[in-house]
Amino acid sequence: MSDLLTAEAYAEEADVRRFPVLRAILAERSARTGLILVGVVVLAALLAPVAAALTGHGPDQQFRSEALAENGLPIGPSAHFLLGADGNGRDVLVRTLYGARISLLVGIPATTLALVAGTAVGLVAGFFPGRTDRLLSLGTDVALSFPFVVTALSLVALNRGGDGEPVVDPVLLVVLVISLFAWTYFARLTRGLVVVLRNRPFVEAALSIGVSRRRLIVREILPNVLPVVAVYWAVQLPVNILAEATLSFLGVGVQAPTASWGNMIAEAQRSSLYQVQPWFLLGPGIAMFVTVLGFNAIGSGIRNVLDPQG
Amino acid sequence: MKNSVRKTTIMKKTPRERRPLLSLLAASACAALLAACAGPVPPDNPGANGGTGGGASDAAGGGAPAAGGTLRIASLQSDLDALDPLTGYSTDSWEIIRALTRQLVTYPGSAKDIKDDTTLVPDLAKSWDVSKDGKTYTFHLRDGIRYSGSSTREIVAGDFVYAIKRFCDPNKQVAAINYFQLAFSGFRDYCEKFAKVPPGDPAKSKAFIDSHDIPGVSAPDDKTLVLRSDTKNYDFLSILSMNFVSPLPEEVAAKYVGDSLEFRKNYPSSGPYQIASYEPGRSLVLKKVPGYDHAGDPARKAYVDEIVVDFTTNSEDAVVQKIQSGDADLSLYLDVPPLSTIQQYQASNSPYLHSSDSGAANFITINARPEATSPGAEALRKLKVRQALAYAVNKANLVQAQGGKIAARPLGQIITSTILGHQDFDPYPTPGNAGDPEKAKQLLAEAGYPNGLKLDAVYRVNAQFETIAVTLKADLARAGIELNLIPVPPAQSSAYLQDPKSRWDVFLSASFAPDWQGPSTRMLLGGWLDSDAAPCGTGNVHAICYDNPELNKLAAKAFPSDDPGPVWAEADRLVSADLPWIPLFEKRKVAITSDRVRNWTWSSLATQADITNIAVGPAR
Amino acid sequence: MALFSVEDLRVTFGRRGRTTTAVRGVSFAVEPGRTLALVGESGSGKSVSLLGATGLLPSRAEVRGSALFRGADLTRLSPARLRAIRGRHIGFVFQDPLSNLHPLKTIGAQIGEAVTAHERVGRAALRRRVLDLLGEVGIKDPERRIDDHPHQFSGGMRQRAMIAMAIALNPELIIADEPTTALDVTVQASILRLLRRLQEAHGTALIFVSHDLAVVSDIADDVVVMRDGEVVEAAPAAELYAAPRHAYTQALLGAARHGRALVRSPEPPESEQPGQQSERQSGQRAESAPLLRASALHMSYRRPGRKESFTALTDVSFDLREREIVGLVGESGSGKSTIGRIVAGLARPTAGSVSLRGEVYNAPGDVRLPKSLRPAVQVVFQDPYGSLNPRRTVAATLAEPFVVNTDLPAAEIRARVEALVARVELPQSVLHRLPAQLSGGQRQRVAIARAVALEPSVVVADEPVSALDITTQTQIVALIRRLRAELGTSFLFISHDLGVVADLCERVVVLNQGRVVEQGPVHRVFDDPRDPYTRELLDSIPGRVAHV
Amino acid sequence: MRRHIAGHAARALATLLAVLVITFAMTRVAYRNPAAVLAPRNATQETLDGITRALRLDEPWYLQLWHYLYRGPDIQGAPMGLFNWPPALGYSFRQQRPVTELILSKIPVTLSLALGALVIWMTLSILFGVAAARRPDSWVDRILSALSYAGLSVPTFLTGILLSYFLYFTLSTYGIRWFPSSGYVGITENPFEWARHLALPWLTIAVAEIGIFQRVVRANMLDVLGSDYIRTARAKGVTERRVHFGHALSAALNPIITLGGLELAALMGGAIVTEQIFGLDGVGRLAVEAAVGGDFPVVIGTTILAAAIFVVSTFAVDVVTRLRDPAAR
Repeated sequence: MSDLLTAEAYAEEADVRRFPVLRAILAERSARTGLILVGVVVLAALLAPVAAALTGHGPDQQFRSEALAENGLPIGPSAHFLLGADGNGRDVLVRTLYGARISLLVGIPATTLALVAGTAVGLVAGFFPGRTDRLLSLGTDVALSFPFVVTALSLVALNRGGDGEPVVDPVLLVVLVISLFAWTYFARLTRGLVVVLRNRPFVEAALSIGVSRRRLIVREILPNVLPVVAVYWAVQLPVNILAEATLSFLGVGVQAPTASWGNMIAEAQRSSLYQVQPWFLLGPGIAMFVTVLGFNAIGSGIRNVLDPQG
Repeated sequence: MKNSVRKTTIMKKTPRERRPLLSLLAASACAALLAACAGPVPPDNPGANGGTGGGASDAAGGGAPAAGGTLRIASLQSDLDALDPLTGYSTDSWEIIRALTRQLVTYPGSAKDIKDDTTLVPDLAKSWDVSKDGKTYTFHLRDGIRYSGSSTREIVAGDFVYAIKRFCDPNKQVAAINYFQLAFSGFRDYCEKFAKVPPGDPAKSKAFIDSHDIPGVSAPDDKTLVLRSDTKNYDFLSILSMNFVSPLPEEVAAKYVGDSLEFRKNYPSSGPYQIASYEPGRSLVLKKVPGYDHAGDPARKAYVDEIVVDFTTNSEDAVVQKIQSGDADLSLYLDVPPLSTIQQYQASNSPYLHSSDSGAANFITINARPEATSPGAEALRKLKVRQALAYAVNKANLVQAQGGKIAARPLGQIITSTILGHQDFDPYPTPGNAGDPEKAKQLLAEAGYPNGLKLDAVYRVNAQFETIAVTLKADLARAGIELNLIPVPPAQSSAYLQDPKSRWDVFLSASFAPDWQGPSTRMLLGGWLDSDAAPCGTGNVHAICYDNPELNKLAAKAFPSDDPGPVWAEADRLVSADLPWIPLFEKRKVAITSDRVRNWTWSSLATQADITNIAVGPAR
Repeated sequence: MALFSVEDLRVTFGRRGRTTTAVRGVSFAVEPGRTLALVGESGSGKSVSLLGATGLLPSRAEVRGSALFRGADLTRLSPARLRAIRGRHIGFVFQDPLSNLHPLKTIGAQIGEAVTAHERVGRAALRRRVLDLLGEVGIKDPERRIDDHPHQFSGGMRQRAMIAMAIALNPELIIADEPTTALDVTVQASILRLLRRLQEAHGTALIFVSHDLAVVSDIADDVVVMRDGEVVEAAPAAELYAAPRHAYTQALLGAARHGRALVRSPEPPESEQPGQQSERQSGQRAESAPLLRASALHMSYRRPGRKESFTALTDVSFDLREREIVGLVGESGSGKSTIGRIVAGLARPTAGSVSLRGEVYNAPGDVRLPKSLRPAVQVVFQDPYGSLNPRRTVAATLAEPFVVNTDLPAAEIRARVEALVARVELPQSVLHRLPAQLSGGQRQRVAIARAVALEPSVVVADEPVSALDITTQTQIVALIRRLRAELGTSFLFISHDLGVVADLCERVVVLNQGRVVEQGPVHRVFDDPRDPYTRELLDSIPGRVAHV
Repeated sequence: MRRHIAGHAARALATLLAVLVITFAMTRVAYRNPAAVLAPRNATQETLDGITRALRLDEPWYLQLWHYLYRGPDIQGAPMGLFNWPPALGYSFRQQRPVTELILSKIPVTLSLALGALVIWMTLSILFGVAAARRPDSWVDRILSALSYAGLSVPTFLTGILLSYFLYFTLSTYGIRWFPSSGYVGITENPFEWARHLALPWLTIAVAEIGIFQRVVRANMLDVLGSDYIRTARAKGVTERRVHFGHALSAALNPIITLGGLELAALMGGAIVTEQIFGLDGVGRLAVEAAVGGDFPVVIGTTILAAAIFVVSTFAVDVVTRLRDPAAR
């Protein structure tokens, strides 16, 4: 029964639904802010090679004579090195830009993979109560119970073939490790939604006109799950970007000399060089902050649009 | 963690000598002197050296430093890698073990330079006799020296016998065992039998020790220890200066498994300090033994009352922050202080920045074991490829990455500057030590690799070695050598290298520190590289596999010699050109301390601060 | 002087720069001890006016105009002074007592808080007062129920608890906002009686908000009719019911009367209309073999954590003949919907069976409805929003039956979908809309269109008009009637609204607590109820005695 | 309720068992040649073989698992399996200590860290969240929301580095020694020092968690504040403070408790970065050092511990939220 608050006061919310969601999202303040921030980051990632070409500084290229003082200390920001250099005479700006690529390259596929796997598991678990649900939910619980970092460390150790060489590319491994943990949240979310949707009248209506279960899941339930899951994708993405950085910070993520914000910050800290060249820490630190902030803002913006109370 | 693997020579050097020629003379003189002066050597007072060491020792001020106070050490690692004198084989564990154990003979420390600390002084042995053939040493122990901690009985000669018999307990294992296989008659035979005892059960080990003897090691009475070798060795006493030969009370030591926490907490100390409390991951507190017999210990002044090792500083940054803010006085496990810190100390001309030649070096080892069949390993069997590698490395860059002149100097040979037999030369020099990519490319082409070479390069993950790895990767790329970097956690690196199934062509994080200064050439040329002493892959943590009959012959000639210097110099020329590894740079030891530190003293054994001779005072 | 008078009240809602006006200049007044009824369909602004006047709207609502309570303008009072008036001088009773009670607090605590919000009272004294209040509003055994939580109360008891809260401090005015809408008719009648009794006992003024003119007819002294945020007519009750002036009021009244009047108008059984005649014939044909037969249906659930199982249906049997509309009536929990689900094949009975044209298609142990029967029995649900997939367009929803059950080419399906839309009297433009973009009535038309797409023999309509405004209800009922005539479909029409059933159905089945208490032709059952429960149901219909 | 608890407990046990088997299998594959990793440097082949035998690495995996569960490695003849009494998690060859003892010695640190941080972040989140929900879109809300984004977007390691640099190092160079840079003092030894040593770590964790929780509190509060029973409370004339803290918060608390329980469990399983940066000798540091150092009995032990804490806290959260909800009781 709609009481006055939903029926009348929120009449205008229904208007929102009449517009394409995208336009509503664009109109939302924090989503707009987030989109701008993320746009900047994506652009930076795309233009990293351009920056490298313009400055003539490759991401892993060392300029020991130009960028390091006699005693090996890196120079601060200058006309040629806009954010100064790191302890190996590499351009912090160029490396920060390339770091954006790693963050996106890890964060986006990892989250997407988690979304696909988690949604699939959640759909099946939610739709088939009983043994299937119990088994899949147990699997989700098991995955959730593993401590992330310790397991990640073990998995990195696991990633050695008989000859000690990595079986899969370390970046791919980080993607897999992160999605191995992130899928559980999607699975739980989807399962919860499906359990509710399964008993909604429109599902029964579809059943009564003879829709098959597969068609029901794909055509009736999935379209209702996807928008929520997509919002959660935006919420989970910054978490996963931070997870990559944390793994790299702990030395098990992206390997040197490839630049990742996490391992740049780790390097700045281990070498204490941030005390003489703060931009070595601030460059990747601020970049990461902006990226995560941007995605968080988008996530909550979308949420605001779809769920006005939240 | 650093391994400073050490090796052997006997003898002492007079403090002033630096040039190779002089040192050779001195060495031989000392050898003669030693045999002659079988009586007690008058203890050298390290405190008296204060003031001679440049800026660093200004901190000592005038006169004898005040006793008392607490010396606080910030450790980069969360625990000691070893505390059992038998298993401790890193410079950092040696630094702590020095405060807890005593040996037959030792070095008293030096205020000026690590390489000056070469004078052997009597420690628990008040004197010794050497037989005419130089093969038998009879030590006379001091009277009335007691253990502290879990035992307080007097130290007797049998405790040394027991300690040596533990050497090849399969549960413990002395990494430096190669030294002793040459040093004691019948030792190798004893060890072969001991290896058959199953590990994990202390009772079985004890039963074996109780029922077997080593012919070359005996204690005719409580005050006399007789050690006999099959051959004469000029560095026999130096070998005994290492903490491996420290007395242990069997009734205590046999109760505990290996270097376990229980053992560490019930440590029978023979040194000036005993363990007051020990919590891995938090702290280790050493307290001075009440009423310590200073007269009976010429080498350790033991000024401070308490030494606290803080295990809660997990990063280089945290360690130096603690020292700079005065919450700690010294560092442990910090191989090189961060560049920025060195620079800050230099800029303020701080008297608390200490640096010294150390004879330690970094190099690239090569996987030359027969099992290695990767294309890279095959290529490296060719001398021209190794030469290309030697030409391709930019040593100047590496030295800069270490912190410049104060921290390192380029190195092109096996023997470093503080070691007997050193004659400065570089078989593959490049302009400004900056490498010669063109020459490297040309050599590669001549060796059949005109399109360059790809090598699997293992490195240990820490700040220093990661810098070396990425710098080498960048520099070698110019010569067409592509390094595929494989990071390995420090704790697993030696296991990784020693596993025959592991894939690696080169190891970028190889390093050593001399086991003692001066006549310690045995470690490298007579040890790691001598296939008679250390067959392929054994005797060192780097899995070095090198076989050169000419070197073996020279080593065999040097060991019993009274003048081994020229022999070693010849061996160095021979081997350095053959590149069993690629030398990179010789490290200078750089230490920063708080402004409470007085009477700065280097220990040549620990290749860093001598905590048994440093004092503390009020902050300045 | 009026106790409470609202003058030219305007309420606008603003959110992120867009505003909607919900109330545009409303005025009304209530005298002490009198009852004012505020009537209008949902969205007419009646509740918003009252909440706006008493400062209970969310902060993004902007209220202009004045609301004088005993001379003080509530719209201008400070929050603290307003708070002192609410609860003490004005009591509130809201529509859905479950959502209006805090789920985690006991009933006693919530009633007690109405007192402690304004007075300092000792624990024991407070408990005493709460017990008295519970007794006054007719809660049996208050000692035992005082520490219960809302979920342990029935709907009627919850509403009584709400009323206890409202009268705790004996206020001069009670605002009752649709206080009976969510309740069954019998409960509704008892709550109305309670309100009237309390009002007389305490001399309280009452503002009663409702969408149903019939409900307020028993209670109101004055009536204000609202539509789209404006007052369309205000008059004393007797005057308004006798001679409604405004066309909208007439329509409302007509709709209300439409349902109820038919029950009472004695319809000569022999004067058959053409449609009924054919029904009758088919009915006669079906005497031997009805189209659909439910035999001895029994349904029980095992509830988690309880030992005894819950019995929803006991021995329910009825027939449905060709082209017949059978009403299934009863209060909530009587098992109506369970029967609907069993007939539609969405649930299995524990015992008994359902057969179509003599063929049993739903009995214990059947896993799924046989494919051949699926198009034959279709279902329309109560909630027109929930029964349509919110992410699919009308066209996609309506095409689904054809896609799933036929091999028709796409063009043919499109044509049929367009024909369907026309059949349920919707413009073709709805085809590309999403359910959210349709009105409630339109949505229900789409749901009905989907149900009849494959021209089924039987459609189960489960409360298809309960969620709709009274005018829309009438249209949908007409649509069902027309579809039956055009397609010859039989309907099982489930409703709690006896008026609608009387209006639409030929026969009726009355359910009480899972049992059939009475069944037969509508006029027979409603005019001459034989079961006491049926009588009670009929007596509870509001407005029967009074004006309607 | 009882049935529900029994079902939940069974599921928790099954989860733990699965975690154990997977972890065991994983470490068997991950730590190649564990004997070499655990052996002293330069150990001979005989020693390696001896360790291999002692660890039963030469047996099939199911026998290894059985031994792990039933006896553990026999050290001095004492069984140390999970199925013994008292249950034990095996023996760390690297540290030469029983794993259970190792873990138990670290738990007070991690517990202090996690619980202290929990109190701080919950208190602040609730205050901030209620303040923000009280007037949505006001300047208070906007500032708090900006702060929450900031907390959410800075990784803990960066927070830790910056806090340590500014609040420890910079302050101490001015002679202000409010915060120590690292270490842990037991609460029983000196409660003040305990809090002083944990202040920066607590803050580090709290910054990130407040970023999450402030928003959760706000969203749930807004949700509840829009509900009918809040309007009822206001209609009764209840004060706003009581409406917010008495009515709305109590109703909004369950999702917060649920999320809080999960976060706490995650922290208990190892606030790894924070422990690492501030040199706290807790379970997280133990686990990381074991994983990096190849000390697989400790890896298995800490993983099982983390899983157990997770399972138990999920269980506890479930019970608490059900007890709070009379309809579910």
